[in-house]
Amino acid sequence: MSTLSVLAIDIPYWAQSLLRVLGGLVAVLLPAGTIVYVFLFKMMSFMQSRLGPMEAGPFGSLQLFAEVGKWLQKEDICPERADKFIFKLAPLIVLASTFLLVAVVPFGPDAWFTNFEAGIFYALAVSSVSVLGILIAGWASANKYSLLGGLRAAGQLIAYELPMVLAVIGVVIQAGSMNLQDIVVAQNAGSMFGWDGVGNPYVLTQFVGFVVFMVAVQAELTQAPFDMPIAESELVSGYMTEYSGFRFLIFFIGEFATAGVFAMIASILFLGGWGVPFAWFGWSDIDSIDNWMNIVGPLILFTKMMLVVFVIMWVRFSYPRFREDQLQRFAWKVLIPISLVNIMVTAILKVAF
Amino acid sequence: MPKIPGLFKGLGVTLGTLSRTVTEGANTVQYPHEKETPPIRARGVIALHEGNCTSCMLCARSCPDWCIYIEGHKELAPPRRAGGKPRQVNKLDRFDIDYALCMYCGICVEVCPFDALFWSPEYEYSEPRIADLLHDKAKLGEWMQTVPEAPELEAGADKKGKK
Amino acid sequence: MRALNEGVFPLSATDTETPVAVDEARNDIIARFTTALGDAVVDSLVKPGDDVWIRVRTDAWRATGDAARELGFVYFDFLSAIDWMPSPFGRGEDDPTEPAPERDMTVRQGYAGGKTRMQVLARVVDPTTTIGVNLKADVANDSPVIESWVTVFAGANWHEREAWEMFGIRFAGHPDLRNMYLPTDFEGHPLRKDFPLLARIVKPWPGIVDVEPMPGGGSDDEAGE
Amino acid sequence: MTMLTDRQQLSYIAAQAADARVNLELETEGMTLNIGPQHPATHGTLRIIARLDGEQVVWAEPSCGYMHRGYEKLTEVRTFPQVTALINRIDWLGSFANEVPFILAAEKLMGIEAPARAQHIRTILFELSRIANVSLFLGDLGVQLGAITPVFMAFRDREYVLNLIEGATGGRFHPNFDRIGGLKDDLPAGWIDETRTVMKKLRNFCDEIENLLFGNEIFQSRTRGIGVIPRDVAMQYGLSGANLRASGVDWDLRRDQSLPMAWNKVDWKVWTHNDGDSFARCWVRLQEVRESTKIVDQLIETLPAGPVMTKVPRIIKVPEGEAWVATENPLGEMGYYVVSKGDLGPFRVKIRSASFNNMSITPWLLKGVYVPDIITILASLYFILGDIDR
Repeated sequence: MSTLSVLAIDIPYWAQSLLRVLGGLVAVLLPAGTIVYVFLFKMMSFMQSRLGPMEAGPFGSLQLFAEVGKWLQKEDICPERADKFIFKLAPLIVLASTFLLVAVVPFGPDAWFTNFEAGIFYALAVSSVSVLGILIAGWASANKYSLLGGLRAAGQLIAYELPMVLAVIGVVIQAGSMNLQDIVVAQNAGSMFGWDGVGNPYVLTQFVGFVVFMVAVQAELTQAPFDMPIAESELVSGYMTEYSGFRFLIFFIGEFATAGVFAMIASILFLGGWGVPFAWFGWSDIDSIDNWMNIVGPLILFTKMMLVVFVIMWVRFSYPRFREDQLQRFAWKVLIPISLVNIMVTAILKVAF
Repeated sequence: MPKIPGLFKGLGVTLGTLSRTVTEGANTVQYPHEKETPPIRARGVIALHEGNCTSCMLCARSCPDWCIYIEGHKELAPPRRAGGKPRQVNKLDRFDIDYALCMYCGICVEVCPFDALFWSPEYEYSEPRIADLLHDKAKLGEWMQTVPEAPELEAGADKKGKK
Repeated sequence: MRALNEGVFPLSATDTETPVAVDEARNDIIARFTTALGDAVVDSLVKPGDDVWIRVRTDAWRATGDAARELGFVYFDFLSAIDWMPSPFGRGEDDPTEPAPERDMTVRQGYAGGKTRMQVLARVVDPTTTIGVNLKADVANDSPVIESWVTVFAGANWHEREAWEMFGIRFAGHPDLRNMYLPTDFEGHPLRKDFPLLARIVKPWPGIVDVEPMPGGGSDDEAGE
Repeated sequence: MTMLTDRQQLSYIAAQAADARVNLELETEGMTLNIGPQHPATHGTLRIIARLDGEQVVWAEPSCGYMHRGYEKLTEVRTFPQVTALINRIDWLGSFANEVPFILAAEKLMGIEAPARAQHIRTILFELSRIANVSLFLGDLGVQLGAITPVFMAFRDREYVLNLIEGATGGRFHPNFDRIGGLKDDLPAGWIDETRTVMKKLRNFCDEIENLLFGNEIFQSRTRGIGVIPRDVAMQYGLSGANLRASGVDWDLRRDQSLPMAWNKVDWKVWTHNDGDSFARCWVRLQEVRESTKIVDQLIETLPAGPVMTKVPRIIKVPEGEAWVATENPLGEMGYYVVSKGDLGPFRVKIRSASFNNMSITPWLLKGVYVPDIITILASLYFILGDIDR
């Protein structure tokens, strides 16, 4: 099965690959653009009693294109003492991690790029690649602020990798699979302690895991209150300080695209992914689902993603930031013990029921 | 370990502002499309009533920034009453204010003994080049039309106390 | 010295609303300083209900600081200097085409007198009574040196650096006497009166009356009717 | 050395140890981080040179002068009315408050006093500029600590106050409304009603900031215990305003000084805090805004009728003498030591600005803190660069 088999047409492999690449671009850029417009431009403005961009297009809806155009024309500055090759490579690594991440996200019963058995394992592994990009961006910039930012990012992202993985383990135990598609099906077709009215979205049964996962996502995305690597009032954008023009744009897209993809993964793991429990229409497993779910599924997933991103951004616009050592303490002394206890409880309950 | 209420209150404040902005509108003024009227007393720009100026140099002398340039010469004007002697008046040749230097303190307006200088709330007179901010008496005279009447005073004010 | 944590200050604003002819509290301050410093107190002045000035000998400046602390004046307000020489440039409003006008260049010191052109001025406050005292000391004309207060009031550090760069008064014992504001290689001491204010020299004053006389007319340059 | 407190000695030893550790064991050098002159945390052009061991500050020293405008020199060539226009610009956020002590000093030398109505309006405008100034601080505090929303709320509500100031004086930022012997003009009609509604909005703003920022546990963990200034050190460095009151010193020049102003005619409270840390400083400022709104509310109700200007000669010559007047400005104690020689202009004006003293403590205070704490401490000390550099 592939993305296209739903349309029941045979197309050559190269065309399939091309379509997959295009699909990947859409799956990354569309959420990123929507998030930037809806949350960064508009929601943030409304939370601050202002209107946000209003001039480009109706209600500033074309502002994003204006921004992209602006960034593209800007000079691509490379500091003289920077390690030029690595410096230029870093944003691409960050963006690549986002594209690799979206590859395992299922958008519908058959709408996926690849159906990977160890999907969540792969996703968590690939998401860490962006750390590498951030670290080398900070190091290669030949700027003390960037260096501090890069090092903070490395420390922070590694510290939050662990609670994230541990939070996911609870879901994996409950679903009995690491395949994201299976996790979606398990949630929608499952039942909670014998009651199957809304299926079994793990946000209810794995609430602790969900909270830990969201906190870890917030940190992984370096959004406030965990934005010390960027910390515009201390480190003047941290590892991004020296970037300009389209390289900065790539970081910018990467930031919000990753937010979108992580929100998708969060909604897949905890909110039932592309399915709506009460609209499961009597399907019992993945093979019996009607084809039109492949069109509606992505929309449902998109809606859930927007909900999750709303929470992420809401927190971002409301909270001040932690200090680096407080963040580490929070990760190691609070989040990790909590998620370990969560795993134990989940395992015991799994065996018991 | 953070207590929950403080964190949630903060979220409540931002969400409250969000809903207020959506329902009641934002506080922003979309400037080129809609304009705020400045208060009557706003010190926007200095307007010159040329007829009143006697080029006595008081304003140029009291300007802290030395941004007023006045040149003039003396002239004979026709007598006020028929059969009277021709009057000697100071005729203004040049009255420039360099708004690039001006710090809008209003001392010149205050010291003018002949009511030749006024404050106007007009504010849209930016120039692309800083040298263009040196405005001559023709331009300063145009702003006379925008000078408002002095506002009514608050209750209890003593008009005599005003200089 | 009264303990600070006694809290509310006894002197409320209403107590001193009417200036009294004799200010007991401030006269007492002078007496206390004289007791502590002996003949180092050269001169003093009290404006009843307002303020008090004490001038001390230059070599007793540091001792004055210590005495002030002992006497309860623990709040350091500021430290600066005054150059009493009248400015040879006036207000820079002279006609450059005319010869420079004659100016009275006699040096007259202010309250509590003085002998030299420059004086150091500091103000310390007793937080329990909120009464402050202005302390002055002469510094020699040719090589202005005075003891530093850094070991008395840590906050004097920046003030002395400022006084050093602005007046060229050297503070003996200051750990780090370098320029506060100006570049390291700046020459001159800007707040000395003989340092010209360039902005007033490069541009002639526009207030010089230059109304041309009427051809063949009178020579009066009075403006107006 | 008498000036060294225990804490200072400890941090000195720690600094030495840090240096030794850096240089010998790890064989790496400490890093010198140059914060500013263009940096979002420095409110302008302050530069802080910090020597770091990792993220810990071993030694830090502010370097001022990037905006030094030489006001003390400029005042010597200006007349008294011209100086008033100039000193507006020292602390540009609370500019009306800058004029008042200078005018009071000149009035003291001339032996005149403004009429009661002028004193009232002066006090109202003084408190309004305090509100405008400190409300921006409350918003900016959020930005320094990473919360972006409060600053927009601060700008939103400060706008109302600035509109009030502009409506009365004509200038939003630089009113130049104070004259020797009174005020330039009386209040325009309708101003008092507007003030009443604005003060309500400002109190609401204070509640919002308290919920959004001060109640936030992250904010508290960032500010509590950071940059503690003990009472005696605060006195030695001549700290003033909220910085001094946050160290437990109950001192407010508005209350403890007899000036021809209207503060002692109304009922308000001086807030102090015993902790002396960054949180205490911010908290005291928040309470001060509330008190200021109360002062304004009471004063507009009791505004006496009468003239706003006493009789002064048209050309003001101030008699010979020296006068020192300080007021409790938004940033702290701002004083002018005015020396007059009976001329049109002052002979010498020593401007004692609050931020200069408040910042002089930073080399002592910044030792041993982390880089993010530099920002917290600078934000909580609250300086305006024009007030340091003058």
